[in-house]
Amino acid sequence: MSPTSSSEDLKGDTARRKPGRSGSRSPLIRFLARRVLTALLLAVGITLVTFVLTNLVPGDPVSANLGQRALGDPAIVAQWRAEHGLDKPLPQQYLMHLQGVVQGDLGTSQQSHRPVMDDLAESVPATLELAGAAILISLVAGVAFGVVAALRRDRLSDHLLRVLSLIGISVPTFWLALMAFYVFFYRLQVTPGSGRIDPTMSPPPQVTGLYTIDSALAGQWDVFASAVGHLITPALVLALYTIGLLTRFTRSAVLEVLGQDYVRAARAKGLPGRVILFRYVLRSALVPIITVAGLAFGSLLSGTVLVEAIFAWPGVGQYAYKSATTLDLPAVMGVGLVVGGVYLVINLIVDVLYGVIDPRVRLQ
Amino acid sequence: MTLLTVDDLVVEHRTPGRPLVRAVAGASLTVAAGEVVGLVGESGCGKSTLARAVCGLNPAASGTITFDGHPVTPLGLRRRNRALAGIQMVFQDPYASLNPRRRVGAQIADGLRTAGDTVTAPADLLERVGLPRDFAGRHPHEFSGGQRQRIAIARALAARPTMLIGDEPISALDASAQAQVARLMRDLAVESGAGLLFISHDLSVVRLIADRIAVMYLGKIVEVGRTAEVWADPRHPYTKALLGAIPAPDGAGVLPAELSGDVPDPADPPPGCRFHPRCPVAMDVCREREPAFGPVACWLHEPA
Amino acid sequence: MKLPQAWRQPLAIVGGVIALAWIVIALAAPLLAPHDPLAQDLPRLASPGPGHWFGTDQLGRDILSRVMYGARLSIPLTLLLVVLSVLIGGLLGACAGYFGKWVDETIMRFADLVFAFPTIILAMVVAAALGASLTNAVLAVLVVAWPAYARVTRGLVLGVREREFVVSGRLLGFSAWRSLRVDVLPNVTGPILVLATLDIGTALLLLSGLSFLGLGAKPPSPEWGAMVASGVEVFDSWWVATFPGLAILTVVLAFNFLGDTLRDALDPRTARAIKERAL
Amino acid sequence: MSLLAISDLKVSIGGKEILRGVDLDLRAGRVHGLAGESGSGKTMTGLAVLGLLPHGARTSGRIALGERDLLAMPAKELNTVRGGEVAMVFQDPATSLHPMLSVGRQLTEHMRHHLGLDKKQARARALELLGQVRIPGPEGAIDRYPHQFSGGMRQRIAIAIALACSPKVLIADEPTTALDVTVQAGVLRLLRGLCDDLGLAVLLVTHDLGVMSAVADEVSVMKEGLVVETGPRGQVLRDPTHPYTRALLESLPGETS
Repeated sequence: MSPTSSSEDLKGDTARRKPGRSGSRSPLIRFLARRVLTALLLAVGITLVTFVLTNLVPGDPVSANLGQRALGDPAIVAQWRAEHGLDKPLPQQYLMHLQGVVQGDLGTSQQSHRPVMDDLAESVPATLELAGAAILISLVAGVAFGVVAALRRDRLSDHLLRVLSLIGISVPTFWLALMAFYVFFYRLQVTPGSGRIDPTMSPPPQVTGLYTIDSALAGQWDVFASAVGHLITPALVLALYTIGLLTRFTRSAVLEVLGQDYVRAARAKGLPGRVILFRYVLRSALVPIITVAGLAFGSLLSGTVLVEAIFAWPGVGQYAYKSATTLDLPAVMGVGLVVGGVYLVINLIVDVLYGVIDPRVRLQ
Repeated sequence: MTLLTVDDLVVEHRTPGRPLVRAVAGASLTVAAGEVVGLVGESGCGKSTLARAVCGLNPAASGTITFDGHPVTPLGLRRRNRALAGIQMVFQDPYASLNPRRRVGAQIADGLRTAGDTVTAPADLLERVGLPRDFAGRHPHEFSGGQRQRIAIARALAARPTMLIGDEPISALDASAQAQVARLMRDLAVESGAGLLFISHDLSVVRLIADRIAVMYLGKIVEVGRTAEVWADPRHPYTKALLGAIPAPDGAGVLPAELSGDVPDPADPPPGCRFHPRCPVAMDVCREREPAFGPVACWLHEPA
Repeated sequence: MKLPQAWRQPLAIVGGVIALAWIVIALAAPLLAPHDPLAQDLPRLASPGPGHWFGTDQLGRDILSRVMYGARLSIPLTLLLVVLSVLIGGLLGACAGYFGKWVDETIMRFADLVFAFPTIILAMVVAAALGASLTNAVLAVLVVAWPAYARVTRGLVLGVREREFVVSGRLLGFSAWRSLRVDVLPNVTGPILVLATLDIGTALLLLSGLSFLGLGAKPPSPEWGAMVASGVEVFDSWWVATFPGLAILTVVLAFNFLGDTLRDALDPRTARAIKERAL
Repeated sequence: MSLLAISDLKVSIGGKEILRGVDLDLRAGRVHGLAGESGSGKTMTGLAVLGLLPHGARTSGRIALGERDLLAMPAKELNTVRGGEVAMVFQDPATSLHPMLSVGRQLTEHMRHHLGLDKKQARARALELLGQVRIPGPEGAIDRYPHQFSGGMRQRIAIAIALACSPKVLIADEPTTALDVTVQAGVLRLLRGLCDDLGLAVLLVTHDLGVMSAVADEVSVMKEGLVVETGPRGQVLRDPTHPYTRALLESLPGETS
């Protein structure tokens, strides 16, 4: 059993902090520096995992990429392998890969014969737009529903929200996407079809890569309307799971905070219920909610693979699917790096938000 | 006969990203067989850390702990050294001190197995701590805090310890149960000829059962002495303040004496005597040099 | 835990009944199904009606029979998957939590890495690399599913390990294994079983998702995800995709109803620990 | 003069009777101690005054603040009494202050709400209060967060918050139980001083008869939801009439044992 301090001493450690000393040498910067460092280490780990995964598992990229006839010819196979650096020992291949990553070179896709970087530059903004819209919808709806359920605990609306949120986390995303497409586009024709904008329009001038923002920036309101129209159904489909998740979670987080001593103390001060809810309760509940929202973003990215397939959304999900099924190693590694990177950025954002919300984190 | 010797013990807590905390900063203490020593001090002073170190639960950064001639080694993943099985502990929280999934009798039997005792039944031990024999077949959730603490004592006693340690064993109990449980621990320990190290922040209870009292402040033992003597004539200013702060339930309406200031951060103790910033009689020497002597670690009581 | 009371909740009853019904369907599919799930002897793409209540697909197979036979594939595989994840993740997590130090570091950093990838993308890569088959899809989901259990178990073990009865057992001379077996594990199994119940739904969603992408079950096997995928090609014949999707939905919903009620029976802190880590 | 009179207060939660007819009388400038073991209902009595009982509690009887009955008061009106005329200090200052809001914020918001002060006035009053409860360096302290203070200082801050709107009645629920004895002494002195200087009527809920003896003027002893004995401090603690009070005193490790 490893040594641990007893609770008594831990209390002494935190409670007896001298006033003033914690404010020195910008702790927020140190806190961020530590986070970034951890993130970098994890980034190296991610490249390693994608590399190992794509190399050590059975499945030969050569057979996946060369035709049956070419496979019969050892010279062609050898040349292909040499061309893609596959004849070198694995550690060396990894170092080459890592070196490339640092220089912004992710290799050439064996499928599109274009630099993976270029492929990703096109597909990543599309997915970010979709996932970003979905997480926004989920946060607003999920937190609102959760708060309502907590405040109306054990009443009809609470029970109803519980069943609805459980349905939300139980619907297979790919099926829901298909159903939404069938009902709203094919049958009712109230939503536009697949893709990011009307096929007759040309994309707005690229600034962020997000069509909604770029078109608004350029003042092309017809494109903006089309982009929003195309975005709304897949984003809602994608968001349903996270809305359910966040509703359930917000409810329990808010209920937990409502039972805290400081909420009772705030009520004893005679503060109006609205102030207690927003200033005392939500502030505390936000910390666990943000944690879960960060994790939920990961599940959103998973969902994009399935949703993009139905709505023909030209994003990373589709790209990942194509490259995984063809064992396009450079592309798969590129995707792995990008999603791993997104995960790290989300983690970082979550950590910073902790610091913003909770002075104990900031002033530690 | 001295059973337990703690010599110049230092225990440090490391938490990543925080300064090193010396929870115990050079403490010495002995407990003899059949003797009851009360270790008192306020929260954060390191008394629990010292108790855990004696059980091998916290490793010593320096200094030694000797039990019955054997050095106390930290308890790692391996089975505890048999020679140290004579040290048993009763913990603070009665709701965590028993496994909720096992019957009380089975848990007491663990202690009997440690002692190699095949004759005694768990129910016999329940009887000794003043509980009905048929409690052995029940689960912990059926009992009150005081009853659980008695069962925890029975479990520890079953191992036939020669050194019993109580780490705030009564602080979670109702006032009326506190004195009873404390007396029970004393009686059972003394009866079996074992030593008892009783840790508490409640001086009035310790006074009731301890032969000797050790007073701890910020990782150091500042005064040791016979209970009656310390009570009647506390010599260290901190002991005086501590005794003076206990309000007596005499109905006289006397407000207890106030000790100014707060306990300093153990990660950053003041130089010189650790008590000097709060001491009403601090002298120049107190601010510079630490009084590294006993039984009263105070420059006013420097041995000749 | 007050399980008996939890089982009396309406949601738990509904969930239990649906789950039981599906298990019965899975067991008795050969007796219940009106047609051979593989036989292509009905009119193609017939809409739901007498003789084929859920309609037929583009090869003239009866969708109702295929949905029923699908339960024989999805339900046992999902259960197996969850059991394996609990065993692997739970054991690794328990070791990490109990033994600490480098054991903990190694296992948990590895789990972190798996967590850094969206589950389906990682599972997709694994499934693609192993080759598309239902068994490989199960393996792929296993790769991404164990870390959740490792994390939860580790957290719970860490919490229990410092509890005073565990320490006092060690002081009485318990070996690390005895302590783990007698004191620690029995006190963490309840929450883990609840998590497992909640996870059955997630596992089925993942597994059918992979099949939907063509990385799991191969035709002509009546796997629900693959059936939805075949419905994409003929989506104006809505029944082809709708009914297998509803099958997935009801099974997942049943286990989520059960798991959610069971979780409410746990104390709030444990419940939150489960919720946070189980994503 | 009686400021707050509780008569025949009954509280039940989920069909279980917690209080079975409690009578208490609080007077200006006096500390009324309420003693008893855990589960005796003493904390519930304090919470009932401010309408802070747990969800689903049923009450009957009368809690008269002057002419008004707090139990019969509409929620909105009760909210102006809470923190305004009747304030409360809780047991553990580590949990009763919001960890993420600055001391100044927690000190001023109810002042602004109840007294209609502007930001500047409220801050000035907050600084004055921090001085009054003897927090060193109020100007620096006001912008810090609860975790940056020791337990004793936090409880002083909680007392300052309670005093902010110049209440007439203060309910202190085990205000020193979570503190060390040397720190407890200071907080008790502070409470006694505030009671004398401001003419507060204080209801001091505590299980510690020593604390009771040090600051209370009158003492009531509760057992199983009933007040079994009430009287002046000296009489109740030295010459108790009820056997339960006697048993409580005898169980203490005092001179007699």
